[in-house]
Parts: sequence; structure tokens; C-alpha cells
Amino acid sequence: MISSSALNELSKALGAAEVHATDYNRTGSHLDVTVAGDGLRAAAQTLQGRGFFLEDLTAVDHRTHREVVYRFNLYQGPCRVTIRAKADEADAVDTISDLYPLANWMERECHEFLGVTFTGHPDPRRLLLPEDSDFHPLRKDFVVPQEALAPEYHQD
Amino acid sequence: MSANIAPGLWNWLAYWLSEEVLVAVVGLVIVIALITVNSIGLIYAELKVAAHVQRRPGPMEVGWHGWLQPVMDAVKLLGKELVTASAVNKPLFIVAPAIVILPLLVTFIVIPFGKTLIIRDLNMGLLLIFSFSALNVVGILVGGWASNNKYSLLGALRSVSQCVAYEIPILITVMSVIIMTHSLKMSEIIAAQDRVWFIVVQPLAAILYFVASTAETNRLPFDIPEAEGELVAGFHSEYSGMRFALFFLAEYTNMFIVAAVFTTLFLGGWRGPVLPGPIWFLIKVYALIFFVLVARWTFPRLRFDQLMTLAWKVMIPLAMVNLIVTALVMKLVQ
Amino acid sequence: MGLLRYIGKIVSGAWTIVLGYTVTIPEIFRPIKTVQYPREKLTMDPAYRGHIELAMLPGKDGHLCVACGTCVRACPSHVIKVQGVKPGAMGAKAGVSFLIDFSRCSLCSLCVDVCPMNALRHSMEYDLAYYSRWDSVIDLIARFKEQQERG
Amino acid sequence: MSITDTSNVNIRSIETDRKISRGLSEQSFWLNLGPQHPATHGVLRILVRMDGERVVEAEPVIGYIHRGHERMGETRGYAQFFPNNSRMDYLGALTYNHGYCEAVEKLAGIEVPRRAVFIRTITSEFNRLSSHLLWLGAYLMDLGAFTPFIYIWEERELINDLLNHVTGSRLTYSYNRFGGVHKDIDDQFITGARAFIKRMRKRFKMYNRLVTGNVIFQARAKGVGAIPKQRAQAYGLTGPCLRACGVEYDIRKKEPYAVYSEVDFDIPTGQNGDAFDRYMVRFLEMEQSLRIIEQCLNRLPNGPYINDQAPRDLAPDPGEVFFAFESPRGQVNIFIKSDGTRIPYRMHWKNPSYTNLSILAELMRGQFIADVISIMGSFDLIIPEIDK
Repeated sequence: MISSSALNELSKALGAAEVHATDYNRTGSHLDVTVAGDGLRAAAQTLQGRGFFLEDLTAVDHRTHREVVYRFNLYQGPCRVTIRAKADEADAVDTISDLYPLANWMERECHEFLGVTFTGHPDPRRLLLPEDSDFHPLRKDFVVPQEALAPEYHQD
Repeated sequence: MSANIAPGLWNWLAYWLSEEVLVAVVGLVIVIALITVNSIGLIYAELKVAAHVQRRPGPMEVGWHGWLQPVMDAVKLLGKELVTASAVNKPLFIVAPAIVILPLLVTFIVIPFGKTLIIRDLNMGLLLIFSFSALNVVGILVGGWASNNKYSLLGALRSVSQCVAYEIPILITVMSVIIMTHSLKMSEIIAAQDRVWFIVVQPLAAILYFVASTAETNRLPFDIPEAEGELVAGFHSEYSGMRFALFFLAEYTNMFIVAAVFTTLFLGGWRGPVLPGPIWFLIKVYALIFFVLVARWTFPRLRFDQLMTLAWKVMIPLAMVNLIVTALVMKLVQ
Repeated sequence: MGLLRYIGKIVSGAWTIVLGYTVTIPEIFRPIKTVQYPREKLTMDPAYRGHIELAMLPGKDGHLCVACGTCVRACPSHVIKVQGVKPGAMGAKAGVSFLIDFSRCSLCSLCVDVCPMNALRHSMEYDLAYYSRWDSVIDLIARFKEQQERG
Repeated sequence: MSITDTSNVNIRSIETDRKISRGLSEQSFWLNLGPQHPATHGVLRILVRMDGERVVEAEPVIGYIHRGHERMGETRGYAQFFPNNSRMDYLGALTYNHGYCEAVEKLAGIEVPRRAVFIRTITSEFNRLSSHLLWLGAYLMDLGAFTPFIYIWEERELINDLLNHVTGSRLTYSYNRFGGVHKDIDDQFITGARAFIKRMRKRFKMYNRLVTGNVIFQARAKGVGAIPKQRAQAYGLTGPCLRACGVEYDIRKKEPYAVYSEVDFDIPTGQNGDAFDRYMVRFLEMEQSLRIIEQCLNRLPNGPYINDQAPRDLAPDPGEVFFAFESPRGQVNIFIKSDGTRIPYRMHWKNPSYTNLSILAELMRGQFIADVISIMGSFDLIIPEIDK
């Protein structure tokens, strides 16, 4: 298990704008920080330099804004670093797909489901949804269109 | 007037009823019947071998232990629509199955089922078999090309290069047998095995011929022209109904021919104690085919380039060495 | 040396082919393992979870369903429809119509878990196929009565 | 003959097409592998640009069976998501079930009885075993050997019978419950499991003889689709695909959940990261699974199998949890955010097949079409898991 002083050092190195209290046994991450808009790539670069790999990438729709959540981990042992980046007014966040190729697909997925734009993404096409879809189904304001709901079973 | 016609008619009849023609006609009928029965039997054998290797009973519904299953399949295929996709090259597409099957019919002329049970014991018997069974691949190429399907074309191309590669070791291994028999005549090859079968004298040639001929028949582990995991169904992806059945028929007939040649070359043909010659011949042929059938249900498929490597880097050198050694020994014995 | 390795590779490769045959050829002569399905049928394990049915209890006439609707709320796929009536002013409600749409059921057993009366259980049916989507709607009350008549 | 004619091929992007075709011979053509293809095991489509037998560029096209599991998770109660687990990864349904339960229990702070944890581990490992077995058969079927595919069903049938006896299902189990499991295991299961372990160890020898040592199999698998360690890490591969590259990373060891910290087992790793190493890693993992099951059976404690105090209608306090577990295909991440209601505010799943697939495009470049099949087979892709 990683020491708290090392975590403190790490959060400083990441240029965290905000450090959230986290309990590994409860939330599953050792360090939970929010980085300011343009600090994300720097933080990702720092983590890459220290041998962290990208474990997960997703976004949360907070109704007022979108927040992209990155998880990094070490192969040697559990040291999960959660990095949160708030998307700006245009729902845009810098891409890290050039640093972590895995992020390419994860960002595409994030983009189509939550409408977060990743600035500088090389291939921002739809991945899982139809190519021409213009909706973001995991947004809280997304209303399932009536015709998409399953028909009643009696109408055979 | 009738007196004038009668001798002519008689001569004409006598000509047509002469032994030679009679043998040819009856032979042709028998051959066509044989390839059908052989294919049906082999399909049944394949179904059952596959099933029992995998601890299943296989077809059990039509007839006793499902023995009518392949017949029913044939009937089903006869009843199916002959789908011709709009983008195919129609004449070639239609003629390809015939090109595949017809040369194989010809080869039956020289297969010696028994001491006298042979349609024509030609001087160039062995050569005739190899030249006509090699034509088979033309049909596959034409069919694959005419289908206008990328999978079919890839399958056809693979088939051609595979055939070219494996014809060579086959011919070289056969050469080492011919050196010993001094003849291409089937009956003389069998006669030369009077005392001892050539499989004892030429074990390496026998193995090489067996492997190469399995590759010739496009059977697994060498079935890359129709590798269903990669090319869906290879060269016959677009074929349906009886056209597909003809490809199928050709595959099983080819297996029979290849095994028959092996029997003639290495297993003493129809020779054997107690039982009559033709029975021995068929026993040997089907025993060989059994191993080919089981191979399909045992091994994975080789990759295209590995297949070529096997042919050019293993089979051909070994066959050459075998040929040279045979030639040297023959010279020394003389 | 190279030649020896070349020959060794060929021989060892050929040997693995022979080994392959030694696995498959003996299998041909072993007994068959499969069950010929329509002709023979397996008996299902008592724990098997088929579609739900109303539990039949020895010494009890009717089913235990009181149409409380807990299962309806628990069902992830909204498969269950229950209707109940009160027989009189006093007595408890009893289910008179209990429909499930089996084509949408995922057999998760959540309804059986939540039932406060333990009125539900899983049936042993496993070979269900229908011609119409209608047929997959099963009336559990009718089914229960049928079973009761058969005893 | 119009082999270069692409008009009948659904080209995903003309831009990409132009980019690729630059500097290529006229002979190159598009080939649609899938969505209906014998080797893609489901509706995965791989659009490949071929130059003869070689692949120039490959692009996986996914999403054909996207069902929106995450959205479903955000519209229904916690317990109602159980059936969805097994629809994501139909071969590792119990491991998914297990992981989901652990995640929610962590979020809601539910205690789990010891016996239930052991039962979960045993059933998960059986599920892993059956998943690996099916992969073994399916991979060999891709390579053209049909018979191993049938042989593995014999073992799978035994596992299914055992699991059926406990869970009541044979494929899409929803067996775990918050605070325990749905049903206790009994002596019949334990004796059956022990007999199975004994039998399976013998069968491994048969598989070794029939498959592992076979010269054709080795030729098809060795050196095929070798992933350099750095690329595997960059693409975030997990599971056997990563371990085959020599990275000893297994959630069961690094972040042990259930009883994995108490049992003794090894993480098999490979060196070259090729298809053969992936095969070997999975093959050896099956043996490790047997070891885990055996130890769990020996140490199975008595007691309740479910926490009766666990609330039925779960409404965890606001907060979030990130939980990772090891499915047969690799690391699955569950991220659940609760806002205090009975319905999760946000539920996110990262499925291993999805991330593993993302390297495929890079890996396939320059390979033979036959190797593409071998690579895809060795990845053990589960399409519903990719498409979510």
C-alpha cells in the first residue's frame, strides 16, 4: 500500500486544483484530484512518466456541466489515481489519446454518449452508436424517443 | 434388298457389340454409378467418423442409423434453387462445376479395380491420371473467378498455387516408383509388387505421396482454398444447389482417385489373400480414406505460406533425395 | 548440424501428428456421450430455474398469492401483471390473474426472492418454444388450476 | 471482374480510404470481415484493406448490438441490474455478477458472510474455467480444428451441471445477491466439484497431446500477433492478453477481493505476447482456477450464505465507488455514483474485450488474412461485452 506522503507528493506533482478526500476501502481510489482545464495533459504526462497506465475513462453528467473522470493505476501494485477534469462551457476537454492510445476509443465512447468534445482527438467519429446519431443517450436530459420504446406485447 | 442390308447391319452391330466398346460403355455407366455411390458412402462415412470422433451418434433419423441421410441431402440439393448472383460471369459460373467433375471421370478409365476389372489398361495409365486430375484445379479457378466474390477469388488463387506446389512432390515421388517398375501401366505396376508391396520398399515416398495427395484434394489440414474460418466457403461461396453438389462430388471423387493411386502404387493394388481382388482394392482404398477423414477432425488448418513452405522446403527436397537414392540403388542392383 | 536440426524438426513434427491421431482414433470406439434430445430427455436438477409458477403446497387448496404487487415492482423487465380481488369486506386480497410474458423474462429469480408470501417458485420447464408472441404470455393462475386438477 | 471496385462495399470513410490507398498497388481491395463471418463469433465487423493475402489496414466496426447497458443501469434499481450482468459477458456471467455485487456492497456498506464469499469465489472460478474452455474450443475452431470444440463441451457440461445445481441456470446466471448468494451449496456440489477437479487434471494431458504440442497449431499460433509489452501497456490491455506479454498484472493478486488474498495461486505469464502465449496463459490459468477451487472447498466455513440484514430496496448514501475485478477476459471496472436514491445516478462499465479490441487495428497491419483470424481468436472477444 502506498504511503500518504507519497500520495501528497504525487498530488502536488499533478498540479491538482482540488484534492478530494478519498478512502480506498470505500471508493476504490487512493488519490482523487480535480485538475483545472488545461492542467489535464500535464497531469497525464506526469503520470505517464511515472509508469502509470490508463485504467478507465468516463464522464459524469452533473446536469449543469460534464466532468470527465480518468483513472490511472500502476502495474506494480494498487495505486489508483482518479483525475477529474471539468468540461468547459462548450463541453470540451483536451484529448490524451496521443499519450495513451487506449484513450482514443474511450474518448470516442465518452463523446458519443455524453457529448463531451475532446479537443484534438484524431478521429471523433461515432463508435458504438450509428454514425448519423445526433443525441447523447447518457445525458440526464436525454429523453428516450417514444418510438424507441418496446411495443406492448399484445400488439402482435 | 434385305439380304444386302443384313450383313451391313450385322457388321455394324458386331462392331458396337465388340468387347472393346462394350467395356467402354459399361465402364462409363459403372464409373458414373461408382462416383455417386462412392460420394454418398464417403459423405456418410465422414458424418459418422466426425460424429464418433466427437462422441456423438451423428445422423440417426433417416433410415437405419441414418444411412439414407446423404441420399436425402442429395435430393434436397437437387430440389434447391440454382442461385446465380447478378454480378457473376454467367457462362463461366455455370460451366465451372462441370470442369471440376469431368476430368475426374476420365481418370477412372485406368484405375485397376481387379486383375481384369479395368476399363482400359493404357500404357500411359499413371500419366493419364495425373494429367486429368490436375485439370480439376482449372474448374476451381474458373468457379472462384466467375463468382465475382472476393472470398471466392482468394480461395481460387490459393487453390491454384497449392495445386502447383503439390503436383511437384507427387510427381517426384511417383517417379521413384516408376524407376522400379519401368512402366506407367497400372497392371505392370501392380505386377511389380508381386513379392513385396512398395510401401515397404519406399516408405518415405508413400508418406510423401499421402501428404501431398491430401493437399491435392483440399482436405484439412490443407483445405485453405475453402478455409471456412477465413474465406467463409472459399471458391464455392456463391454456389448453391446441384452446382455446389458437383464441387462436393468432385472433392470426394478426388479423394477416391488419390487413394486408388496410392493403393496401386504402394499397397499392391488388388492383391491380397482369400478375398477377391476388387474387394481387397476397395478395402485398401477406404482404409486410406479413413485416415484422411480422421485428419480433418483432428488437426487445425495450415496457413497459406506454411503450406508452401511445407511443399517447397520439406516435401520436394525429401522427394528428390528419395528419387536419387532409389535411382542409385537401382543402378547398383543392376 | 543444420541438416540434423532440419530432419529433427520434420520428425518431431510428424510425431505430434501421430499423437493427434492417437487421441482421436480411440475416441471413435468409445461410447456416445450425447443425449438424443427429442427421443431422450434429461431430468432437470431440482434447483433449475424455469419460468415462475405459483407454488403448490401440500394440504393447501389455493395458491398463496395476495396480489401485493411486490414482484411486479421487483421485475427488471416488467414481465409480471397481477390483479387481485378482495373476496369480502374482511378477507385478504387474492390474486385472480397472474400473467407473465415469458419472452421477456430473464429468469433472474428476483420476484421469487421478494415475494413476502413465498407464493412463487420456478418451474421445471425448459423446452419452451412458441409460434406466436402471444403464446409466451402465461397465465399462472390457469396453469396452477390445471396442475391442481392433474394432481 | 471488378476486384478493385469498391462500390458495393460499405466504405466507412472515404477519407480513410484515400489515406490508405496512397502508395498502394492497384490490386488492393476492401474486404468486409463480418458482421456475419464464421470467425468473428458474433456481430463484429472488421473492415480490412487487403493487398493480396496481406492486410494493409484494418478497422473494427462495432456497435451492432449496442443495447445501452449503462443507460439501463441508470434507469432501474440496483438489484434489477443483475440480469444485465450476464447479458454483457455471457461467458463470464458469474464473475460479472460477483464483481457487481462487491461494488454495490462497497458502496452501500453491506457485510457479506464468510461462507458467501467462499461460494462466490468457487462459482466465479468455475465460470472462469468454463469460459476459458469455450475459448479454447472456439479458437481452435477458428484455426480449423473442430473436434476440440466438441471435447470442451463435455467439460463445460459438467461445470454447467454443477453450477446449475447451485444457481439454477446454465449460462446467464444471476446468482449473487447483495449480502450473499441466492442459494447455498450442498454436499452434492462439493463432491461433484472434487470429482471434476480430478477429472479435469487428466483431461489437460489430453488437450496437451491433441492441441498444445501439435506442430500445425504451434505454427499457426507461435509468433502470430505478437504484442510488444509497451504497446500492450499503452493500449491498456488487461487479462490474459496483457499477461502473455510478460506483465504480471492480475486484479485477483494486486487488489484482492473475495478470498483471493487467502488462497495460494500463481499468475501465469508469457514472454512474447503472441497468440501461443495467450493460449498458454489461459491454459495454465485453468489449472490455477482448479487450485483456487480446491483450496476454497477445503476451507469452506459454515454459517449463513446471505446477510439477512441486507436491505432489499437498496438506496445507498450519496457517494461513488470504483471497483475493479478480474473477469475471464481481463479487468472490468465498475464505476457507480449514487445520489441517495434507489436508482444509480451514474453507472459505468469498462469491459476488457472493448479495450483489448482497440489494439487489433494496429496489430493486424501487415498480417496474413489467416493470421488475422488467429489473432482475433486468441483475443477471446465477447461481442456483447464490446458493444455494451
